[in-house]
This record gives sequence, C-alpha cells and structure tokens, in this order.
Amino acid sequence: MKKLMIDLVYFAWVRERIGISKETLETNAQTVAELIDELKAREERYALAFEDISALRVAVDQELSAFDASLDGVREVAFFPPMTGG
Amino acid sequence: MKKLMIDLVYFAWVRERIGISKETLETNAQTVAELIDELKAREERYALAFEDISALRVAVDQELSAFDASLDGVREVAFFPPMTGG
Amino acid sequence: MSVRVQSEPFDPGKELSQFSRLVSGAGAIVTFTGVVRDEDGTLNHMMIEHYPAMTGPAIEAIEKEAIGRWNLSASLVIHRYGALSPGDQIMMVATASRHRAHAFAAAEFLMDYLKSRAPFWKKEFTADGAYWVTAKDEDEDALKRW
Amino acid sequence: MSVRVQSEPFDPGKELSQFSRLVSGAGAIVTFTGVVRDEDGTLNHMMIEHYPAMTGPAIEAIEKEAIGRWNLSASLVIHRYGALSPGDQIMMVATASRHRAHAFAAAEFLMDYLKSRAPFWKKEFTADGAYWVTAKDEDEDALKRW
Repeated sequence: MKKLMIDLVYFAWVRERIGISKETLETNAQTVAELIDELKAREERYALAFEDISALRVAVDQELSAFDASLDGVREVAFFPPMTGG
Repeated sequence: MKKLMIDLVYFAWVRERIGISKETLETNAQTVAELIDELKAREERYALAFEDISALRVAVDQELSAFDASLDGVREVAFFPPMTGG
Repeated sequence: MSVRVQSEPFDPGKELSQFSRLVSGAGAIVTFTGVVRDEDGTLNHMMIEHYPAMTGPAIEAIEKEAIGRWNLSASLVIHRYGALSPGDQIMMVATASRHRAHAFAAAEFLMDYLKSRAPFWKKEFTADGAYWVTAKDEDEDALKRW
Repeated sequence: MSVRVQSEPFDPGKELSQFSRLVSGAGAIVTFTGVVRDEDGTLNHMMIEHYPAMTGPAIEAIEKEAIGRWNLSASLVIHRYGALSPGDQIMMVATASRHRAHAFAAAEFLMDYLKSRAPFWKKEFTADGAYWVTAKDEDEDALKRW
C-alpha cells in the first residue's frame, strides 16, 4: 500500500482544539474517514476535535467533499466547522 | 342636486389626447363613472381619451380609486394610464 | 424614512455612504439602482412625467408599509423626473434591517410598488419616434406576491 | 466579475460608484452590504478567519454560477477578514443585470452561498468571553431555494 504525504489544515475551533493550524502527515489512509480514524487514535486533542463528525466539514484540495472521499492524489485536506461568512 | 366644482388633471397620453393638463369643471356627476360619461359627451378628444376605460387609472384626491367612487366632497380627480415608474 | 422626488441627478455611491453612516449597526443594507438602458443604441432620451401632489404621499405610504412589515431601521427612496439619457440613474431604493432576508424583501417590495403604483410615466424618444412606455403584465403580477 | 478578500476596510459608496460606472446601461444594480452589529452593546469586536487557498476560488465559482444563471453583466464580491468592530463593513455584494428580478435574485443567491459555503469563520469577543459563531439552520435552509 502506497504511503501518502498529505498537508492537513485546521480552522476555527478545530484549529484551537488541535492546537496547530497546519501539519504534514505520512499516512496509509485511503479516504478522509480513515484519515480521521488515524488522527483520533493519535492523541486526545484529535479525538476531541473529531468527536462529532456531523459538526465538521472537510475540504479536499480546497473543494468541499464528503467524508468518504478518496485521498488518491490528494495534497491538502482541511477540517473546519460549518462556515459562517457573509 | 348639488353642483360640484372639481379640478381635473391628466397625465401621459391622456393629457396629450385631451390637449390640456388641468381644468376646473362644474358638474352634476355623482361618481367618477358619471363624470367620464359627461366628459365623453363633451368633445371628440375626450371621447378618444376615455375610449377604453380598462387602459386608464383614476386617482380621487390623490388616492388610487375605483371608477364607481363617489365624488362627494372631492376636490381633484386625476386620469392617467397605468404607472410606469421605477 | 426618506423620500426624494427630484429632476436633478444623484450619485448612488454618495447616497449609500450617507445611508450607511445613518444606520450603522443595522447588519444588512440593500440598495437598488435603476439606470436608463440604451436599448442597443435606439434610445435617444426619456422623459419622466409625474403627479407632484400625489407622488410624495404615495411613496411615503409604500415606505411606511415596508418599514412595518420588515421592521426596517431605515429606508430611502429617490426617484427622478424630467429628461434622462441612457446611462443616467433613474431611481434608487435603500433598506436597512437586522436581517438580510428582510432588507432584500423590503427593497423588492418597494421596487414592485414603485413600478406599478407610484404616479410616474415614461416616454421614450427614439430614432423611430416617441412612445409612452406601457405597463408590463409581469410588473402587475410581481405585486401579487406581497 | 470581481472578487476581493481583504483585511482592509472598504467604502461601500465608493464601490457602488465604481461598479455603476463600469456597468452603465445594465438597467438594474443591486448591492448588499453586511455590517457588524453591536448586539445591544455586548460585542467588543469580532475576528474573521478564512482559508486563503480556498476562499478566492470558492467565491469565483459561486460568482460564475450566478452570472450564468441570471445573465449578469457584472458582479462584485468583497469580503473582509481579521479584526472588525461594531459598525464596520464586513462584506459587500453587487450585481448588475438588464432586469431587476435577476439582479435581486443573483445578489440573494450570492449572499446565501457566502453565508454557508465560503470558508469564513467568525469569532465574537464579548464581555462574557469569546465564542465561535455557529451556523444557523435558516442559513442552510436558505440555500435550498436555489
């Protein structure tokens, strides 16, 4: 299985809970959901940030995506709460 | 029957057909409709202006009104086509 | 609440700046500006006639209704009459409310009423002659949603 | 079509003036300006965070869709990030079209998308503490009408 190098970026309270805004991860995860499971297993702060997936949104290479999206060829995954622009 | 002194004002093509923008009339008409009948009987240019009532609007003392509105106590009646503001 | 019926040009940008200062804290400000279209170059100019004794009171009544229905913190209507050329501003509406949906609805309501209920009449002067603009069924229909 | 994401203040009036000059002949120009509310004096300031790599492209995609659906002759979106105080302008949308209904619909559509789909997050700093603004169900529902 091919290892991926992926940039992870976090915004708003996801960033605050995890404590960093950006990191690069080497992962075996094939989908966003697998990536989240891997992160949750890592440390309490990740478990806390990804506690309730329904309160989160994900962008894959800057496009809003579903949690079952493939990570094949992906360079950047962003996690954040629902947007509150305007 | 009480005679009324009423100011008549005309706008847009109603004004153009009648040829004046304002006149004062002494009339026995009790309603707008009766007033129109009286005007139509007067001269061809009035008959032409009031030919098709459905193409006209009337304001009685500066309020949009129905053609059967009473003229009791009224000082000014305005005739014009549907408005095209905005 | 403010109504201005005038023959002089106005600057929509300056009007918005002034309106914004007046209502800071409202949350949502919507403006509509109507501009004379050149109709693919066929329009020479336009004359707008109005009924001075009725115009101000009619627009004020419409504004009062809008303010009550959408709880506006401020509103503005400017409408010109007289001779206008393609590219000239004809009129402007501004509304301010706590909520964007209210500011939008009130501005659309005011526009729909101004189109069909405020006593203005437009005459277009083109290369082919002069014509009174006729009221559109769609403008009358637009009123029914309110 | 124009998108600006900036921390600097902007002047909605100047923007409307400039936009009007650009699109003279469009017939109908609608603007929406969002202003920070003081929430009855409880709000000290607000911080808006965004996702720089995504914000511009996401708004451009939304604008392109609006231009296509309502045949706009021009559109403008300005959105600020960083620290904002009550009374400050947060954002502005402007649309120009031949028809008023199209200009209104496109502006509302852009606003609804910016509220829920452009990557901005607001944090409010009040006397009681700092809170992330939560997305409203009504904002998500507003998207369904398009």
